[in-house]
Amino acid sequence: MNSNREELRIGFYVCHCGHNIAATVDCAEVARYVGTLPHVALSREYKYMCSDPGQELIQQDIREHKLNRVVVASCSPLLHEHTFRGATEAGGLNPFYFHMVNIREHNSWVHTDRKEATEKAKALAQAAIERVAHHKALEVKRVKIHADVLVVGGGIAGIHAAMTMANAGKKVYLVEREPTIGGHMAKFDKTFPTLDCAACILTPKMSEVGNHPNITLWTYSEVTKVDGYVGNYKVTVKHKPRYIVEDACVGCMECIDACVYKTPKFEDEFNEGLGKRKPVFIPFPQATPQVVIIDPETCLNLKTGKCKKTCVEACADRMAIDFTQQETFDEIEVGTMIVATGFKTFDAKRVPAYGYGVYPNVYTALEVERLVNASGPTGGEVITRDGRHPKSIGIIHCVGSRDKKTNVWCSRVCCMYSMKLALLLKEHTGAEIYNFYIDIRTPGKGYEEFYNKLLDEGVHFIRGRVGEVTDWAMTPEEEGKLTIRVEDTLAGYVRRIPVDMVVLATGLEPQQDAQDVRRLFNLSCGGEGWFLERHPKLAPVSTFTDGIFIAGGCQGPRDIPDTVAQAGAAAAECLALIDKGYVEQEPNTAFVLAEECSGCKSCIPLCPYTAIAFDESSKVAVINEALCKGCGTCVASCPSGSIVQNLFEDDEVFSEIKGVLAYD
Amino acid sequence: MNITRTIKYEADRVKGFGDEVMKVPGCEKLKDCIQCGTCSGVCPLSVYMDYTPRQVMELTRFDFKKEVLSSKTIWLCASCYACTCECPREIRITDIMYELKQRAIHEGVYPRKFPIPVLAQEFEKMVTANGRISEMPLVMKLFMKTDPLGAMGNWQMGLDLMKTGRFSLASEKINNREQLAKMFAAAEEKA
Amino acid sequence: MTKDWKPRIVAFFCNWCTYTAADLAGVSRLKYASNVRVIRLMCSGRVDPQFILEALTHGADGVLIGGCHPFDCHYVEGNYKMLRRFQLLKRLLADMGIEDQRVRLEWISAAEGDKVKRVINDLTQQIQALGPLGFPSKVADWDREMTELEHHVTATAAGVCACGESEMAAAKPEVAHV
Amino acid sequence: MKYSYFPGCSLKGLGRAYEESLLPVMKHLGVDLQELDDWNCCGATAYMSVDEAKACVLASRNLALAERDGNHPILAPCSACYLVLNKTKHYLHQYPKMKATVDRALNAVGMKCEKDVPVRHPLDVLINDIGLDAIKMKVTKPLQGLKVAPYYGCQIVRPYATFDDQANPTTMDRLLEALGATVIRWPLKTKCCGGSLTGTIPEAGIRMVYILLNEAKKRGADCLATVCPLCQFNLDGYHSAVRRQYGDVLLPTVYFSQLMGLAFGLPDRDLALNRAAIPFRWRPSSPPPAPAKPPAAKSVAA
Repeated sequence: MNSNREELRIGFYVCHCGHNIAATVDCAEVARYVGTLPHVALSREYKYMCSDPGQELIQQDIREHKLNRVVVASCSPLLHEHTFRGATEAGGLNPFYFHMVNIREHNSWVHTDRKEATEKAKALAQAAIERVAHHKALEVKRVKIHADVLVVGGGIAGIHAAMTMANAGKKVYLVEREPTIGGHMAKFDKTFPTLDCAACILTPKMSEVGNHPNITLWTYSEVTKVDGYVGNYKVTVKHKPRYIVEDACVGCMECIDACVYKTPKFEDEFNEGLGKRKPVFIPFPQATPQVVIIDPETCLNLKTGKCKKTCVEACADRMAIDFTQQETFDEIEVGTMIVATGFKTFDAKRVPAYGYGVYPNVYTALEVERLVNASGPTGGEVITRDGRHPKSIGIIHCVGSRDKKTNVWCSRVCCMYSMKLALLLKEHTGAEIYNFYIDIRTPGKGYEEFYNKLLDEGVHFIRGRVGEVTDWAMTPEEEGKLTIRVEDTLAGYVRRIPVDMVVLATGLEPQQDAQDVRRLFNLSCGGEGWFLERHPKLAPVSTFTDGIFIAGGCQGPRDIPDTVAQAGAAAAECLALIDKGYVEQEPNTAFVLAEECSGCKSCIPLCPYTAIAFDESSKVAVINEALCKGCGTCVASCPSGSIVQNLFEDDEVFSEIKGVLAYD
Repeated sequence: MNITRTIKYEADRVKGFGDEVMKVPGCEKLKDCIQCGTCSGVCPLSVYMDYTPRQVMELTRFDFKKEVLSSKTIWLCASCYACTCECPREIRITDIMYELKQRAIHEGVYPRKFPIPVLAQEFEKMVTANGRISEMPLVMKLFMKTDPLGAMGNWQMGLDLMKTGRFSLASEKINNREQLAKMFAAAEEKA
Repeated sequence: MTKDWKPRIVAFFCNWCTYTAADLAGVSRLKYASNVRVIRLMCSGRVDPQFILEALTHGADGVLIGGCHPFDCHYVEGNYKMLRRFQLLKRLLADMGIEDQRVRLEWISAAEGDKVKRVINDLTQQIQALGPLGFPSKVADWDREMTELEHHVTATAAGVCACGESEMAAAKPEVAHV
Repeated sequence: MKYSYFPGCSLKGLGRAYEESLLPVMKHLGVDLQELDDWNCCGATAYMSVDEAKACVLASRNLALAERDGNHPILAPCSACYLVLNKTKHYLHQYPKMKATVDRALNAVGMKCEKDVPVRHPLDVLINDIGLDAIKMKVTKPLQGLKVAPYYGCQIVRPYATFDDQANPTTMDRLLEALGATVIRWPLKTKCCGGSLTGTIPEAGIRMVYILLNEAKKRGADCLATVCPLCQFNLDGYHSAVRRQYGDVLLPTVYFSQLMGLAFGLPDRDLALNRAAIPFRWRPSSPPPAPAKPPAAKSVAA
């Protein structure tokens, strides 16, 4: 701290960022002005400060010009503060003698008037010059990282991330709220554009997860509480009662056969309600874990207490059925987490013009996935709800996408899955297939080729967003059919096309409880509810909470290849942290000036991390640095001004305020 | 064989026309059109239109003033608002049609003896003068101006109306016509 | 008020939500008024009422505080603590004769770049309409009044009427008789 | 509750049966309707086509009159009036320039339009203010066995109404069920009747009338119930034109208010049933009423 007493020698650098800043801000003028301010030993402009030569310049100047403070005016500190602190340190100074001014995101990119932007840049620079004078040398604190990882969500993203890390030798907890992992992908019949059987590529991975020695798989479970911080999270997981002792059940399914309901009677969620199941069931044959579940809403014994319990008889001495099961909780410690909670599909009833829920032969795409699936409710036979074999089928794209009344975004996967379903339906039925689209989007490897193949196969494409689906017939050929009214925009005519079956390509939406999940993990959300990445380009799987990463459909609509790539990236981010072993923490913690503290205790209840304690012997407040996360709330509310926050000391902020206002 | 040139040169556009329309209250969102055709798909009258509503949107946006203002489409619009309600871009297509109708009347480019603009104008005249509409006299006037013989074809309806006590040639008027006239005059000042 | 007067506004943005939103506004190339100077803090909970007063006394015409939405605070509830403090501060400001609209607290999440633009433009417009706060000159006025008051009190007590200041005494007899 | 009743030109002319049946029914329910003094034409769609600003001035005079006469909600039974008055309110709210023009016009005659008078449709008032329970209590002759296709037409649900669903309105369905009628479900209940096209471009207009009548009939309706004088006129008055083009599709079209009157046991003469070209007769426990005879000129029932 001795340099405080030395004469201040501040080095100032204004970055052009190519044209990004220089086009709007007169950098030469800013450098000139700052050069006239007191204590500024040197003021320069440079094309790219973040480049190697730019950083080298800082280091060289520190050495040659004996600088003891550095200010760079360039982009957002969230982007390059780290870079320039590094350069400052490499030049031989404590990195916290550096301060950064944001004249790109907050200035050149948001203003057009060159004069105004230049004036603003000068004011911001002056504030930094005044602020940096008060900076102190600080030490970076290192925090150890717990090597275990939590993955939330057992869809393809969670499965892939968990496997990647488990294979690298890390202990992984995989928490899934449904009775089985597999997510949406487990419901698909084939995948585009290769037409791999979805089950064939997914289920081996599922059972690997189930058997992996490094993975603790908790299905039918939910995260209810998250405490701690990067490297040291404490997580509470709730296990919902499935009324089956998981370890005892061998998946023989004899209980299902023995159930007092002789035939399946209840809506089968896995098959989108197209099939039936019993109160005791397994979602689908390859479910992982291979364990049945009892649905308390429909089980006679759980509902009424009056049942012959033939299932228990059938289970016999395995004794896997336990009607007394209650919720249980586990508390685990992990260092990092991946949130991969997925998406939900759009509720087609919200577009009443398409008749979903009114006309039985209107289907959602996910329903059709089950309908064409060999293990689906009809064994793969495409037969409509009213028992017909369709001769003509209309597939309507963009249902609940690109529509200001529902969702404005493009759901990205619907064009491709619609074409996949078109092909599968054609194979299964030989029907005439019409795709109604606004734009066909095929931005992926082999996707456009897939579109070409569809055209070759004679699948029809009509460019036009469907006006309505109706059962009202205008002509004899429309009698008894569903008629699609649409403008064929390429021909310029309105057409009425009668079909036997309508498939709605519903879009993707954030999960219903995305907001709750977001709060649980302290993530940010865009306005539409997708989880927000730290940077759309450069930190696409990171979040604003260190040590928590996101992957897959919870972040926005994406297809399987992208989801898997992202899951791999998130796993790599976790592994990088774990293998480094520690994280460096911003030294922005607060401390109490014992000699000034009056012992009023008003700060103590304010701290959300209970980092402040009252020392009875000295009658002053004491802050536990390890628990403090540097929000500064206690500092702002201390009546005697005896709490100080590193990096945000009162003097530093006051001088910044004066600085921005000193310049006219 | 009679052929016509269909290519459009830049000189065929009346530059600024689209922008002007998009400045009118209710018509701003035309910019956002993605040409999906929902408007045409739901329009009950698109059956008879020379340009579909979607095409009218595009032609307007690109300044093809002559084509739009002389189209039948704008006059076939029955203001049922189905397009406005269904448009995924929240474009108020019905309002844009109104604006185009106003411009067509203003410039006198609608088809001759075409009954709808005549009706609109006669309607406006009658309301401006009387404050109210007298339905039968309005209809009579319309037929006289557009299709004197057609009126004869509707003798059956006329008879029905007489028999059910709905045929009245009396002129409906508000009392304070002077007030209304003052209001219109004030509205036109500086407007 | 000069014709080309432009308001000066100091903003305190929390690092996690509002500062990031302002970055997003930049990345999205949204355009807004250049009158706001942003100071980054880790949390809106760090905003000491003194910061606001300090800004106003040093020539700011308005102050904007941006924090995460309720329940979204990176530090659990720093924003809520700021809100409580803010309510108290507003009463104080009202007593000082500072218009309500000059100091504003807004919740802006990291995704709401457009809200940054909207709020800044809106606040700038509002303050432009209000005119300069002129706090430094207000303080000078108060100081002068106080000095004069003191002077008169002393003078009256001494039974002497300071000549040359009779003008003032005449203008403000109620002061003279305190 | 008191309402400013805004009949509009049609209810005094071709659609007078609507007024003639609505007023006694509302009176029977104890609703206080006071006709807006010296109201003027709402402007309707035709005026909008000529001059939008003046159309707004025209409509706003009515809003100002209602404001002056006690600021009671306006009851606008005609769909076009309902739409235009509401649309004008939206525009005045949304477009300051339009508001300035209107204010200038109102100022010139010492009137104001500031209080945001609600503009309501009788269906809205019946369902939300009076309530189906109160209506059911008044039913003395339930319309048992009468199959009605509720026809809302376009402009009351689109685009400004908030009292019912745009795509699938149900207020009239519920009302008719409360009267004891059987409601026909059909997909055309909000489709356009052709509006003024029946007169101006018969080819287009008549087709739309035919589609509606034909579909309702195919689905077994005894009659169509409407809420709009123009819809009623189109569906009832153009039978002979429909017959010429498409063949006979005889189906009476009545106002919902007439059905209410029947169910309430009000005398026929109060319900203006004789104002329709296609006569509608309904006697409880009689076989479903069919139009007595084709509406040939000779046989129109008075």
